[in-house]
Amino acid sequence: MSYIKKPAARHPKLKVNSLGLTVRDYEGSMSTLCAGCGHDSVTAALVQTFFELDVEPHRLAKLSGIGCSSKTPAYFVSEAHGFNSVHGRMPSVAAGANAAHRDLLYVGISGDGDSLSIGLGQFCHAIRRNVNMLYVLENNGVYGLTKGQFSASADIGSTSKGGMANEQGPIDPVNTALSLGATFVARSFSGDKDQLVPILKAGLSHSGFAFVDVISPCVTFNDHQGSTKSYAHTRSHMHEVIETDFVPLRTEITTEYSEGSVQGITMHDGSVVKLHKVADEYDPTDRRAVLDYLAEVGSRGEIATGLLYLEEAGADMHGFENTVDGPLVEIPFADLCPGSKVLEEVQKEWW
Amino acid sequence: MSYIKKPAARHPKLKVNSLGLTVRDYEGSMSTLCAGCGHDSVTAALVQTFFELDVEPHRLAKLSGIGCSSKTPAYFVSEAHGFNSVHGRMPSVAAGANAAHRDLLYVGISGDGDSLSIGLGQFCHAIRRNVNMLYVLENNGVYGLTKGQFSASADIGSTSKGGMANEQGPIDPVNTALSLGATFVARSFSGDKDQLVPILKAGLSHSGFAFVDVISPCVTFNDHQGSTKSYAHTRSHMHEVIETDFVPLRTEITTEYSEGSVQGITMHDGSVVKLHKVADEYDPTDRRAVLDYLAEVGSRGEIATGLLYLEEAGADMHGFENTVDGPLVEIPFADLCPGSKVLEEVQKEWW
Amino acid sequence: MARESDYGVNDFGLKIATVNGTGSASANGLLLQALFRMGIPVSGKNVFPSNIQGLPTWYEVRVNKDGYTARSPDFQLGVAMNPESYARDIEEVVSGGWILYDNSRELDDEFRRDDVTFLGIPLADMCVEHFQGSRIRILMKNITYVGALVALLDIDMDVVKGMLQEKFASKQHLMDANFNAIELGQTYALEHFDCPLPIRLEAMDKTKDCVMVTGNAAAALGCVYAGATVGAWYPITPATSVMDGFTEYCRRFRVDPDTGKNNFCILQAEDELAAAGMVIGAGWMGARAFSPTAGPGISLMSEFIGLAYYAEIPCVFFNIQRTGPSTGMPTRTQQGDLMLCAYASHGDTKHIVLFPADPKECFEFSVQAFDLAERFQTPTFVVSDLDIGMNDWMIPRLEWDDSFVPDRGKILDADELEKIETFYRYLDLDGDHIAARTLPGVHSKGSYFTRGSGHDKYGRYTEDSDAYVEVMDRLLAKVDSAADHVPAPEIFETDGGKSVGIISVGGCHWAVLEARDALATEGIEIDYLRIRGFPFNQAVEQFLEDHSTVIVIEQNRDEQLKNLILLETSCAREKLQSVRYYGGQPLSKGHVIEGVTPFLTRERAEVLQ
Amino acid sequence: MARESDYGVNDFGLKIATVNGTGSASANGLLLQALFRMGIPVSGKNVFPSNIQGLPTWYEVRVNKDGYTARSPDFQLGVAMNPESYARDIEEVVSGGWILYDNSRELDDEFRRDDVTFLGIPLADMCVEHFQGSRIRILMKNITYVGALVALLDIDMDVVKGMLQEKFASKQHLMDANFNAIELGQTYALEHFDCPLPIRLEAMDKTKDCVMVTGNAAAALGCVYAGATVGAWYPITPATSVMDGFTEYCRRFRVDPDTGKNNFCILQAEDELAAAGMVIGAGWMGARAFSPTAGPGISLMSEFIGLAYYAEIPCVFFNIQRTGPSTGMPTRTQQGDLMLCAYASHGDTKHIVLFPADPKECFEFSVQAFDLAERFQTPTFVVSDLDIGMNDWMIPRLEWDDSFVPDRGKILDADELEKIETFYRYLDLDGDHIAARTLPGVHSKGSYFTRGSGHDKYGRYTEDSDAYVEVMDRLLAKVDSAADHVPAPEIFETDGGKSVGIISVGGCHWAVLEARDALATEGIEIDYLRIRGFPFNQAVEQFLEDHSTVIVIEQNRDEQLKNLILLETSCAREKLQSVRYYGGQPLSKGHVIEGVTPFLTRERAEVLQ
Ligand SMILES: Cc1ncc(C[n+]2csc(CCOP(=O)(O)OP(=O)(O)O)c2C)c(N)n1
Ligand SMILES: Cc1ncc(C[n+]2csc(CCOP(=O)(O)OP(=O)(O)O)c2C)c(N)n1
Ligand code: SF4
Ligand code: SF4
Ligand SMILES: [Mg+2]
Ligand SMILES: [Mg+2]
Repeated sequence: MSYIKKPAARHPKLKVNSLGLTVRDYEGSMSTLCAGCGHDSVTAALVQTFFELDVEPHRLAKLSGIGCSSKTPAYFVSEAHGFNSVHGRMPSVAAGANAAHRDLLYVGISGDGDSLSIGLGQFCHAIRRNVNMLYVLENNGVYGLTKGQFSASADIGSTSKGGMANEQGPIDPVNTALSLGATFVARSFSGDKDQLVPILKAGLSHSGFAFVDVISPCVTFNDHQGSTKSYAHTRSHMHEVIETDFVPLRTEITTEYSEGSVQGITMHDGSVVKLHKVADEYDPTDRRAVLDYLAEVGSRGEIATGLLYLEEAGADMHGFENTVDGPLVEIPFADLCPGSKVLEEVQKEWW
Repeated sequence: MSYIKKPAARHPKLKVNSLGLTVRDYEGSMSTLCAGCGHDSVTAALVQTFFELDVEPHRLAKLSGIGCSSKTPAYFVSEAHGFNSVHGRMPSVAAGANAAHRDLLYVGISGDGDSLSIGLGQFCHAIRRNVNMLYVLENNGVYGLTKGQFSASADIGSTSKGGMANEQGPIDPVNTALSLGATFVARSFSGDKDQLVPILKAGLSHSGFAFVDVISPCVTFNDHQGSTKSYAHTRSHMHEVIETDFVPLRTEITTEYSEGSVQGITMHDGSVVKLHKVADEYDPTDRRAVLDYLAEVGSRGEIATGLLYLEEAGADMHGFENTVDGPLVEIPFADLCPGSKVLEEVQKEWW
Repeated sequence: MARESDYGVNDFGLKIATVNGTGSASANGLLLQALFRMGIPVSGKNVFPSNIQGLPTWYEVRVNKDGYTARSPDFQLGVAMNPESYARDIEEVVSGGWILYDNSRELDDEFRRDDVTFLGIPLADMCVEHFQGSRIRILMKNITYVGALVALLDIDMDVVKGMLQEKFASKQHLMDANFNAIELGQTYALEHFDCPLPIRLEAMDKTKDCVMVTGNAAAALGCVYAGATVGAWYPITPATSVMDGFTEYCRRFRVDPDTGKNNFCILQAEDELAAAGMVIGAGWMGARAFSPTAGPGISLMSEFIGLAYYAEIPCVFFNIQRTGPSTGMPTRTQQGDLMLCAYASHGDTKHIVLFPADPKECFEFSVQAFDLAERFQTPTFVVSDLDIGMNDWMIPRLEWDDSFVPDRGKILDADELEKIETFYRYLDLDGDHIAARTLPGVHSKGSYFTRGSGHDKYGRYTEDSDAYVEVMDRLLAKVDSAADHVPAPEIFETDGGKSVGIISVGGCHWAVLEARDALATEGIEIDYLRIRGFPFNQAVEQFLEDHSTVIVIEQNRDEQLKNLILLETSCAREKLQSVRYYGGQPLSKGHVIEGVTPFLTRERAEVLQ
Repeated sequence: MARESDYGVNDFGLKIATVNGTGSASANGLLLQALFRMGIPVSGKNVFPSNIQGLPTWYEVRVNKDGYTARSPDFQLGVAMNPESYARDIEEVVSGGWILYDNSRELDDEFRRDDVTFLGIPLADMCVEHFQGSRIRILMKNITYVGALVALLDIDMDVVKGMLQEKFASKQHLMDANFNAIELGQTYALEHFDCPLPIRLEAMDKTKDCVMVTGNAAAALGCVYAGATVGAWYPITPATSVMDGFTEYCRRFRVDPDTGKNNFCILQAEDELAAAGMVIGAGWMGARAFSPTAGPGISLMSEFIGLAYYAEIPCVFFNIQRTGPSTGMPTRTQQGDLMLCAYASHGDTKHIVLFPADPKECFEFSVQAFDLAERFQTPTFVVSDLDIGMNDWMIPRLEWDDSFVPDRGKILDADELEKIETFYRYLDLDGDHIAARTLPGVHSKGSYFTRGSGHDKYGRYTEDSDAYVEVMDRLLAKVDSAADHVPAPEIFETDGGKSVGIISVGGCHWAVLEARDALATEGIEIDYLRIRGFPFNQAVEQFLEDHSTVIVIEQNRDEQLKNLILLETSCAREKLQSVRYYGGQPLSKGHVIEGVTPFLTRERAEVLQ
């Protein structure tokens, strides 16, 4: 904490968090996205999330691939470390970074082209590895940056700006993540900050791969009539399966959880996620039931949103690898290099 | 048919098929796999399939990636066209080949490393594209050719030869294929030719991506106690969900399908697949129900086998692309090149 | 501050600064088209950011009565529509020039210059007054500045109106708005300024045998004419429009009239690896297949390219180069992938590469690339760049010989196979290093096993040294033998043999030509060879031999063309001098002259003989 | 038929032909170890197929009292255990040599030769008689032929028994069986043949300061000693054993004694692209991270390598080369990726490359690679090959200086950051072309944005020409400046300056050394330089200058090392001659002598001065 730059003089009325930082300190450089782009709203939600969770800016590592969505890490928390890598391959960079330094907070931002086309393999394997990070997929059904081609998440029948309808079935990242055993799966909408922020907070607290699919309309190439990832379509077809409250560790927990419609899940770091369920029988910890429920909602043409599935117990990548508790980068060289004595010993085995 | 090489003089007692070929004509060069390798049994099942379905050898295109499994195309139907491509990327080669020449029969052979690690993205996208081919994944839970590392299909708790247990959850190709909308999904066992052959036949008749996951034990690196892809484990945990009969087009169909336990599905080419169901309520055309049933069987530690899901109606890649009915490679150049007149016309638009 | 410079009637540069995503592209296109229709040689370069909307973007128009189309950084007129970039835009106009700007908001003093004339028009205010709705106001602001240019540059108003009529034939209200805006601008300019300016236009007849098109559109059309049926791709700037063009032309010319079905198959792959695999699969089947991409795509395709080389599968890759390395500057041009394309993939490999210099060659080389790929059964690259591919170029009208027969190379058909005893895939029977291939499905005698692993000349798997080496040696000889078949270099020689020569490649051509002419007027005559294909044709070797100093001009940091010459010819290193520009803009005359001058002063005596 | 050749006590070659997967590897290892323990210089080359079981496989043992360890294709003794490959195995023995075979089944007449002595032993029959169970019979057959060799070659039986005792200390029944088998073979040979043969062994003391190890094991240990904590990989022959070794050594030396947890993290990636991404992510965080792979992996990593180059992220890649292109011959050796590693990725790039010649250098260069990668903040390659990596090599004992401090390069720590005003990632403050970096999580002042897209020296995104060029120019200078820091070439010069020199690289070294000695005994003295790093050290330039003919010897078809020299030094092309062998076997003296002779005859007079 001692290494946070002193905040510049601010408007005295701006709220400060426990680090003495204002929400401004969590902003990044000016967005260069189109006015109205859904991605900018996700950025705003992230800014609020980090501010409210008292995240130390320089302890945050923000990564992305390539695309309009992948540009957004530049637009929040300037004093975090950012890495805009190559198209579709951010998950591996994040896994390697996390392997080296497990104590930072990792947030990965990706797009549907980035994660479901070129990056599908890496996306799936990051899930399998349960890399401890918040992974936000800004899903607009198109390749924004290359000017509007359908992506693999485009729904059947969704039309392009030119009027052509997509015929191939979509790869639904939520369904895919659940099928592959993801431990935290949520879907939200860039236009619904109230829903999104608590989900992002919960995701950041999750110890493992926290996947958040955010429908984030592309106003330039996929916000017309006929598009199923437009603001209008998403607003009118959104079905909130579950409402999320996030109670950070430091807040005293006073609420009692009533049976039935509210479920409280304690995160690894002691925070609590409270899930208000729309349907009593919905159990966000029963993978198969969730898949079935989503399929049902989906078959009605509706888009289920909320923190859909959560499993806090599983091992993350470091659990599988049995890595030491602290960051590998902080181990002194003396503890890494076995030295000359050992070298002599080893060589005795070399005949 | 006129272009089939005359069969060499054969033992007079060998059965011939309608092309006058014997089963020997469907064999390939000598296997170089380990004695007892499951993959060789799959090869044998393929040989029988092609023989019994009267496949013209030179109208068969057999493709693979790299691995022990991927070597097998050399071991069946020497007079088919073979393509041993690069590791994990066979699906794209098959898609391109099929795009160019839709009239051949395509069979792709892959391994779990080939399809679920390096090739996961291509595998998933071939499913999404519904490339018309029979896709056989010879699944042994390890990388055979590189000497026994765990693959992404290794089950939790399965031990390596050295005794280390795998901790990461497997990518189950059947579940993955179903989740992604595959139109034909089966699982079988290399040790059960009776089950496998009708499934392969049905897959070859299917118009679309016919996915067959074959548990195919690696006797050298993954057939010990503790391994969940061994002969012994598979034999004792196999649960045949559905029994498949394949009735080729030319066979007169006389059987009546009784209600309930037998379901007959007519394939695109007029052949019929008869499915004898173990549980009456199992519906191999209801994707969600199949997923649930498999999850249940799986939760008991059993391996569901059979032709698990079949959907004959959907468009294949050429349907999506609205390609002409015949092979593109046979279109005469004159029909492809618009000629000088058109060039003049086009250029009028160029200002 | 920019320096003063020559200009005159039908000879000047103008740069329009706007914000991207505001519709300025179509206004600028209208302007360029009008000039072209007036018969005046013109070229347009789009300088755009790697985003979709809201950032500064520029359009550079060069009018040159002599037909020079290379980029020129001398702008006599600046149209400064974007306050964000005023500082730079105003500074870039040459001394004595003019700056057209929107004075709805007053210009800050800091931007004022004494040596240029500011022409303020209250464009925003006028549009607010005359049009309804913010979208249409934004669009019409662009048309209004074009209207002002009509007056300032003396553009033929009939031509402009004719174009608007064509364009909006079916949309009366848009046509009205456009007419209105054009006239608003024109009227304002006529009333407030001394029109036309000394830089102005006069109709000519220099464009009547020409067309105006981008390299990518021409390349796409070339693929259609070559008979390509399978295209596989993954979107990437600046290659995307190749496939956009192919799609468009195929929809027009390749749909079976009877069935409404496509005589082509375009696969949007999940990434470049898959696109390469698809093209290889299709090539194996005998289709002409291609994939357009840029540098990152070639990197990703590297493994597959090696497979195609070793298994001898015809396939065509377009590399529309952008500024590297890594993501680099995706909307800037460069020639940074020359070495990569020549030797892509691990192990010993070498590939055929064609280098078009303009859209005309993009069209022609596309066709030729498929012939070469099939004849030599090997991956073939067409290496273009963002400038050629995405900018509008004036080129001589394209021609097509209807008697053209594609060179499919050695393919055995069913009858030929019926006759032979046994077919061996990699056996060279006639000593030209090329073995016949067969296509799947044709005849069982033609079956063989394609693999990227070791194989002997019979096509059998091998781990034997000699058998392996024999095939590898043939492959080297095979690709080298393509040197006589790739497009021969274009050579510009002065009368007497000169001791200094220039070698260049691709889009550098136009700046080199212009610089060479300029030097010639100063009495400095230089020979010039433009490379159009790799492996290098014998004529390249000859040119190198004939000159004691050869200056290699290219657009990359690492002297990649010079390096290829060092590696692939017998030229002595001392002869070779290097001129490089790699800042991401198209090359201009100035770069060339500045670059070659140091070598000329040394050689000058000799040069002038 | 093989030609006759010199041989003698402690100086001969022997080749054992078996079937893979039958346990012969451990029998052969036993043999080699025994020789080594007798103090006799020895080397072993495994020639194995790209499959797991059932195909012919060979083990070549060379015994050489003078310590030459290069492969030699002269085999005085053949141990022919595989009837499948009899034809070739029997033919390969030199005239006058011996062939040990299993005469349980009679030898076909077609295999008979008059000029060699056949030593038949009924191995299979003996094993059936003496052992129970088919698996143990197969295994013991191998031990039995070793027993016969004990007698035939006069191997010290105590040494052999000692080894068996060590190996089977805890498995009495296996020890018994092995003793039994050894003695069976020995007894049979003693009874039936004139033992020992003229090729035989005599104990020496030439191995006591040596160890026997593979290059991959040594490289793995080097990574441990360098302090690497993150290894990411995807299995591929012949690189797999690097990670196997790293895993093993880490489990032994890097598990926290208190917690039982790992001071390392080894990620088996889903493919090579992911492995590269992981290494880059870890490097960004400040870990020493590496990935071992082979040619196909480098092709797949190309895009990521360009990112690491441009964003300046330290990372280490091991390329254990195998025979390319494409899948090629994965179990054969080659030096086919030299150019690829030097310039991998699209756009202008150049990388640091180290070339070890044996396991000793694999160890040392591993350590150095991490230092160079961190100092120059750039991808660094250790380019080894299958021969070095997977075969057993006799090398001087490795040493470690406990005062070693890793060179982490310029990394600003929290205190330094606290003191400075503003940190700019790509600003070179002291003119050495290297900008300081910071590590994430250390201090908020150290935060910056890493990207593969255009950036200026401050680390800001840019599309500006000059800002882009400035960074690119520094990068070029930076990597070039590594020339003085990569391992300097090893130079062998004769007394007087000679006009002919040889340049070679990597595992070619041993054959070149041997050939050079052989030529010297004929009075032909040649200077020799072995390249160990790229960019080339000034000493390379000097050597080229000092010799009028330089013969470049390498193991690839396309003269890749010679090409690198052409590109990266000022050497005149005429000086450079090329000797290439690329059949997939390690280079031998014969290749070198045969290759250089044509150039020597021309130069001979001069050479001999
Ligand atoms: C290897 C590679 N291929 C292609 C591209 C071009 N490209 C840049 S962004 C993009 C798609 C982005 O789509 P998505 O991830 O959905 O992001 P969006 O712009 O829609 O937010 C593509 C294809 C690239 N940068 N790199
Ligand atoms: C690009 C690349 N990386 C790695 C390899 C090495 N490799 C060959 S086969 C294989 C794994 C094969 O596993 P699987 O597909 O399961 O086949 P199996 O041998 O088990 O049948 C690997 C990693 C390769 N050939 N190419
Ligand atoms: S193109 Fe679409 S995704 Fe990209 S910035 Fe614009 S609105 Fe957003
Ligand atoms: S290693 Fe395993 S997969 Fe490979 S051939 Fe042997 S048994 Fe089969
Ligand atoms: Mg998108
Ligand atoms: Mg496997």
